Amino acid sequence: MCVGVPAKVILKKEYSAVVDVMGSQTTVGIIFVPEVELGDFVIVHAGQAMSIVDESYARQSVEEWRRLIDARNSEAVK
Amino acid sequence: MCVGVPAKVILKKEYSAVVDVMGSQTTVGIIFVPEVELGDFVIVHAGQAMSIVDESYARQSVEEWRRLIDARNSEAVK
Amino acid sequence: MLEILKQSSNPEICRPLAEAVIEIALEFNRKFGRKPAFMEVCGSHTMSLARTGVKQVLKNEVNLISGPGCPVCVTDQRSIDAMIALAEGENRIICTFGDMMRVPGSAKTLLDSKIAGKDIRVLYSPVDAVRVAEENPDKEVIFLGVGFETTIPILTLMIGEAEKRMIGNFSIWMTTKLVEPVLRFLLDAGEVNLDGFLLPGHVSIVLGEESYQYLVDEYQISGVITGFETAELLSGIYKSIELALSGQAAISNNHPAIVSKTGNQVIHQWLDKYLTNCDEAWRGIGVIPNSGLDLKPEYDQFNAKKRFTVDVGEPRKTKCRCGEVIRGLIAPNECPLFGKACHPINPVGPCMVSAEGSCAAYYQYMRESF
Amino acid sequence: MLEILKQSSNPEICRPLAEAVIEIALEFNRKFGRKPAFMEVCGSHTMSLARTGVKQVLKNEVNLISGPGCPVCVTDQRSIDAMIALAEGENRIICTFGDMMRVPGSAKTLLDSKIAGKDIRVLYSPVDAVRVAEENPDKEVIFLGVGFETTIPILTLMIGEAEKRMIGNFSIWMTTKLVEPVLRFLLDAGEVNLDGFLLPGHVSIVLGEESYQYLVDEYQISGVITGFETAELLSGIYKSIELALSGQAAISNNHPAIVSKTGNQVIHQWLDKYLTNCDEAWRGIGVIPNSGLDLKPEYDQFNAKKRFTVDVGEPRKTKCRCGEVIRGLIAPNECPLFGKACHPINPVGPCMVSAEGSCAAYYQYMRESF
Amino acid sequence: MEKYISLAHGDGGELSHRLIRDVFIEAFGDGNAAMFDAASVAISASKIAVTTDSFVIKPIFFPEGSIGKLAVAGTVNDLAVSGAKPVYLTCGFVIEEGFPIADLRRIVTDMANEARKTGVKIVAGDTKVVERGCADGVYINTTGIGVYEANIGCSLEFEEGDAIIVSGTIGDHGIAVLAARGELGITVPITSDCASLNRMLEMVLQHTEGVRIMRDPTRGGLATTLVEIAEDFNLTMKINELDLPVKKEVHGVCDLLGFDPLYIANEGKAIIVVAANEKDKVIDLLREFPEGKDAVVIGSIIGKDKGQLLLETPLGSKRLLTRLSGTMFPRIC
Amino acid sequence: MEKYISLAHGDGGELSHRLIRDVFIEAFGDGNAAMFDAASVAISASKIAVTTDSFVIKPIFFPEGSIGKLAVAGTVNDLAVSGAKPVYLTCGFVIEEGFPIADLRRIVTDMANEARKTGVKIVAGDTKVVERGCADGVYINTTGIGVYEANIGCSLEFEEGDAIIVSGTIGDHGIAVLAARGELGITVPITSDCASLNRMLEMVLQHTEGVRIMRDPTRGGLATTLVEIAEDFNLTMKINELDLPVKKEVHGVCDLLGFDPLYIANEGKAIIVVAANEKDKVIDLLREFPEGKDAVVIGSIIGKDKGQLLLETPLGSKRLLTRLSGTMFPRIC
Ligand code: SF4
Ligand code: SF4
Ligand SMILES: [Mg+2]
Ligand SMILES: [Mg+2]
Ligand SMILES: [Mg+2]
Ligand SMILES: [Mg+2]
Ligand SMILES: [Mg+2]
Ligand SMILES: [Mg+2]
Ligand SMILES: [Mg+2]
Ligand SMILES: [Mg+2]
Ligand SMILES: [Mg+2]
Ligand SMILES: [Mg+2]
Repeated sequence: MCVGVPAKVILKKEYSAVVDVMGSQTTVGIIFVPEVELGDFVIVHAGQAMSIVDESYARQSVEEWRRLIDARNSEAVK
Repeated sequence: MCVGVPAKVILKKEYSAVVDVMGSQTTVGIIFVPEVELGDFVIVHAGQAMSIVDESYARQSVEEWRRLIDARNSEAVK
Repeated sequence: MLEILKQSSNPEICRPLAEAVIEIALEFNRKFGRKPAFMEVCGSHTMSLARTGVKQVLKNEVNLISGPGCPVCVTDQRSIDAMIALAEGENRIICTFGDMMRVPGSAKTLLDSKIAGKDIRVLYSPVDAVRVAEENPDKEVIFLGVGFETTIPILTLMIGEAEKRMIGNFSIWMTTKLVEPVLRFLLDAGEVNLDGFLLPGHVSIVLGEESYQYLVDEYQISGVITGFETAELLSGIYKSIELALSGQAAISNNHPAIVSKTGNQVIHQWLDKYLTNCDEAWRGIGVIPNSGLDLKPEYDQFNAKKRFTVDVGEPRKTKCRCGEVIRGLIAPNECPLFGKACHPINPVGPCMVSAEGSCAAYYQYMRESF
Repeated sequence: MLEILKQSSNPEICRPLAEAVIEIALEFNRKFGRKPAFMEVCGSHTMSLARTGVKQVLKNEVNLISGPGCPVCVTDQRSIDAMIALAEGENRIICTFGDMMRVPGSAKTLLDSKIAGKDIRVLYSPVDAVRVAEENPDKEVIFLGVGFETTIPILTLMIGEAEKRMIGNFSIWMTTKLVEPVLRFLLDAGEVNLDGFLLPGHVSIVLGEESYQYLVDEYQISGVITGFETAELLSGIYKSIELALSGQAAISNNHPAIVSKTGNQVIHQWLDKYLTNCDEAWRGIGVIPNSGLDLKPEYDQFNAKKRFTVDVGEPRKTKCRCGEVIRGLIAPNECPLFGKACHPINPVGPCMVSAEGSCAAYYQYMRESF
Repeated sequence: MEKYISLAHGDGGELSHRLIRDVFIEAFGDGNAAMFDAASVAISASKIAVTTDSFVIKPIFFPEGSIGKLAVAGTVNDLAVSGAKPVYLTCGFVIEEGFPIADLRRIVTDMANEARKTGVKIVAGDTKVVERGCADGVYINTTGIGVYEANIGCSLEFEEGDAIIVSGTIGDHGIAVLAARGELGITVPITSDCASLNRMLEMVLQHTEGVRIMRDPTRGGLATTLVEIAEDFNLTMKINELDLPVKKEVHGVCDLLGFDPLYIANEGKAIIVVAANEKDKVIDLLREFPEGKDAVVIGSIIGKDKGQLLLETPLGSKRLLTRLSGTMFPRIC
Repeated sequence: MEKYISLAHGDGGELSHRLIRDVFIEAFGDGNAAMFDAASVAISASKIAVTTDSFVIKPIFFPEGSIGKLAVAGTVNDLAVSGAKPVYLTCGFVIEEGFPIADLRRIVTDMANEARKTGVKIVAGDTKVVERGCADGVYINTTGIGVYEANIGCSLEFEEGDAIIVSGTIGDHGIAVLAARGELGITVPITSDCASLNRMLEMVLQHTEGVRIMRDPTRGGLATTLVEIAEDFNLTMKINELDLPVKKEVHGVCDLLGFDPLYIANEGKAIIVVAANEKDKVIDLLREFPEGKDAVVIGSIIGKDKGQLLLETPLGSKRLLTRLSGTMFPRIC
């Protein structure tokens, strides 16, 4: 019962994968994300990968945050 | 696997008896000595009374030892 | 990519973001003469908002209300008592998530039973319960299946595993909950006035963005799918205020990197295979029809409720106000027991002990002094 | 009566009695030009003679030879190995008398198995084994039934108890020995020259005085039934020398207070009911026909040898000379390993570890220096 | 407060804090000690005695004693027989999950009482909790610090003829504890001799000269302790079986079970080796204390060459005694 | 010699004697100690520090450490953070029947090595053996005695503005040990920080003034230890989340398992509260030692009234930290 943790797939087996979480490794189930590939980041919940992180969307989110900040800064400048 | 210990019967039940061994009490089986009576001394082996001590014979034995000693002493005196 | 993901807790992003949220919240206030009010549906959101400080930083400008999203907290007392009674049986191994251990039953807790010698095991990875069953063929191994949509799929995996390995001594005591029925209940009851919902990122992985459309269509209320890191929380709240300001109800996916439009279809297949809707009793609410999932009858052999009967009496009455906390009617510190008779070492209600409980979140992460 | 019984260890009686024995022994010596030689048949006699100092006090005047009367010591190696192998099985509780624990098997001891985690229990009261079985219905409880006539009746009591209480998971691994066959073996072999036997008091409780008549009738050798306290031992030896001096073979009951003419008839009934003669293998001797008692076939359910099979290989060969010690051919300290490679902490043979073993008696009670 | 010990009582957090506050400080009194990683205490000697013992006795409560009383008395006695005056004690608890806190309180109270009686201060403590099945109730380590007073102590200058004294009947503790376990089905009207001997032994050291060594014959019993002395100092010692003080009930139980009182643990007895001409004075001094009322001379040093202990039997023969060897006594200390 | 510990190794008889001779004296060197009930040692101070701890860690061997190393370092550290120079140690073993003697040797060797490195002498010991299932391998109690040197120590004179320093990254020990248990299925490239800090801390005390207090944040972690200080001395302390030194791998494991590094045990770290103007000097001194290379200031004393510890989040909000409360960490010390 914890929020998902992003983990990088470094070894893929049939139903499980070894993932790296900031330098520590553990094995997670990948039954729910059969399409996962080596190098992908997955969201792990209670030992199972639930979703594959979409890098471009992740990047978009960060850009959006920056835009919000910049907008405010430029507003502040105004 | 130890030599029998003489114990005094202080409480008799159907198949067992509480016996006193120099002030300590324990329960022993009396199936092998059904005729045992309160106050009797029994020889206990591995938790079972195996035999009832015959007081007159016990007394006889002691007397015999004394006779042996006395005989020798009187001989020595001679 | 780790670099990108890390940005979500980068203070150089988070601090100005928080200021941006405050600014737009003030704008809302100027426009409507009150703070915008959102309910975080999910207990993990409650915890994250408290732990990261987002809730405190925004406390004067945004009204963040905790909703019925802590699975342990919403489980009704009779159900809690039943699970504890279950553990009393002979020759059983109870496997559970850690935060069930200290949840107060009417007479005792699972931890009390464990201390008294019952074999109750906290698992980090629930699927291990099947292995426990395999390793202890002469014991009945029962997993306490408490959870929302994020956890339920994992329960089906366990059944699948037990089925495949033909393990006869494994079962799950199902007491699961679904988000949609309880949101509908809250909206139908109309007890809380909200400008929108913060929708949980991980539940949404399963459900998908489109599944929330009923909020807009039937209740004209917005929902923003939000992650759990500081910047994700802040931007989710920002978007919620933006929507509220716009006057338009909409579902917005603020967590697109992991949440898709239609959810995880593989998981849907697993759920469909093993589970069927059932009525569930909610703490402080009562039974909500079709608000949970139970095993289909063909899997009765894995259904602990079918295999074991437990006797539970009438639940003990306490002064705990978890029911109201869950429905968002009061904040934890409005409960007179909060921090006095009730604290994490000696919790009176489940909200003080679950890792996602509102009272626990408040006690652990939101007190600035005492 | 306790006062009377206590006299048997009263030094004011014992010391002069020892002198009387020495005196009559010297008389024997004067007459025959050698020390009188007696065999104490029983291991308990060996221990008592050593512990009380009787053996030392008489060592120059009387030749006291230990016989084959330690039940653990006379058990052949294959049988020891079998009992240890038995303990290796899963789901068993082995109950035993304490002195089996350190008896060296070819590869290990029962103590090694216990240390490695096997459930092996030393019982003070063997009948408790039946209770252990009752309390552990899902385990097989096996008692290691090692013993002579004094102990065998107690084994039958256990069977009776298990029968009465219908306990299905209890059995005895019978490996018992009888006094008469081995005495006949020794006498037939003619290896030791004896002036008589010290016959064991407690075995005689069961057998009775008359049972030894074959010694006189068939072998023209005397036997004196003797107790275990100092005065009893001394007077028994005294009587033995007296008989030897008289030139007449006879059985003398020097322990009449507890030993009757015909033995304990109740015990005989128990033995008859459950047991039947069987061949037994003796250490250093080999199989002696009808030298032991086994359960009758109708009690196979309580017969561990019928219920369990154990694999034992060829016993390991050692330099241990227990076989000769048992037959009275050498004294313990004539074994080259005595006190060096072999001592109670690290016994090479059973004679060094059993509570009735000759080597143990010698090591513990007869060394005056080292 | 909780009724039973849980793992959380040992994790160093809030429950540990409360346990220390409500049970240990409550009994031992000194709240300050809990504030630091180490206690800071005054010491008035340039030589100190240090000893440690762990107590794993079963049962933890027994006639006239408990693991708590024993843990204090045992360590106090190790200091006292060394000729030191016991001043400070530490205690380390290893507790099994599920242990009743009421029992813990009783134990801690026994410790506090015994400490008060003997005049030692318990200055530091520690508590660990292990999972159910990883201990048997509670184990206690106590470590003691004593100070040597000038001109008082044991000389270690043994002479032939030195008397061997034991301060009372042997085997009481071991037999009382074995009986209290209930497994043997024996009822014994014997209580443990568990007692702190520091006052009595201090008196002996202060008022006599010629004490060579003192020891407490605990685990392994009188014989084992004397063998250790004989070997360590290369002495030939002889004790007389007829002189050994053994209660008749202890004798009876030993006969029944095949034990030898010489190897049974004592927890309130001292062995004192003293110059022959001082032995009566030592006996007189000992007998002034209830713990020493049965003190007797049991033997003497008969040589200074062999490192052996001999027992003279009632028949007058002698035999070598060795250490307790491999019998499996249950936990009695 | 036997391969496994049996009950007889703890009965005080011949096997106990041999175990002491062949394992303990062999490693610790001083045979004389075994001859007496207490060790007699010289002491050169009128004030000594005394501390005790039992070690029940599972597993007993872990990356860069063992229960033996830990038992010495842990007690040495309690003395060192108290400002004392560790001089003597006692050790009490409770061993489970069946424990491999080879493992015991390894543990005892680790203890001897760590003692040699830190300059303490192990002067007394005790061994008890309990039945299989009554312990989990081996438990060790160590009790330490330290001496205070004149004019050196902690002042306890706290001031607003005093800096809070931690000598390195937090959580390493707890995470390394948890991973080494194997139950979590996690591989962590982290080793325990288990180390004796006495040389380093002695240097700090000798070369700086204004050290108020030192503590080692073991069980309960950094947060619990700081809460204890705050409450005991009625201080308001604040630490900054962004300044906490946490290895990324420790962070990752905590995220995965829902742990908080603030509450995870350390076994080679010190907290030092020091006057603000001395903090850089302390940091410089610490960083001269490998054990102190990651030393940083993590917060400060912001008041002297409330007895509270606050954490400032990256967003700038503050929240109260409490002691570790009732989470069930497995045995890691
Ligand atoms: S503070 Fe405690 S009693 Fe009050 S609502 Fe929360 S859990 Fe219930
Ligand atoms: S001394 Fe040892 S090796 Fe020799 S005969 Fe006796 S038991 Fe066998
Ligand atoms: Mg510390
Ligand atoms: Mg000691
Ligand atoms: Mg001691
Ligand atoms: Mg401690
Ligand atoms: Mg237990
Ligand atoms: Mg001692
Ligand atoms: Mg300490
Ligand atoms: Mg410590
Ligand atoms: Mg000791
Ligand atoms: Mg174990």
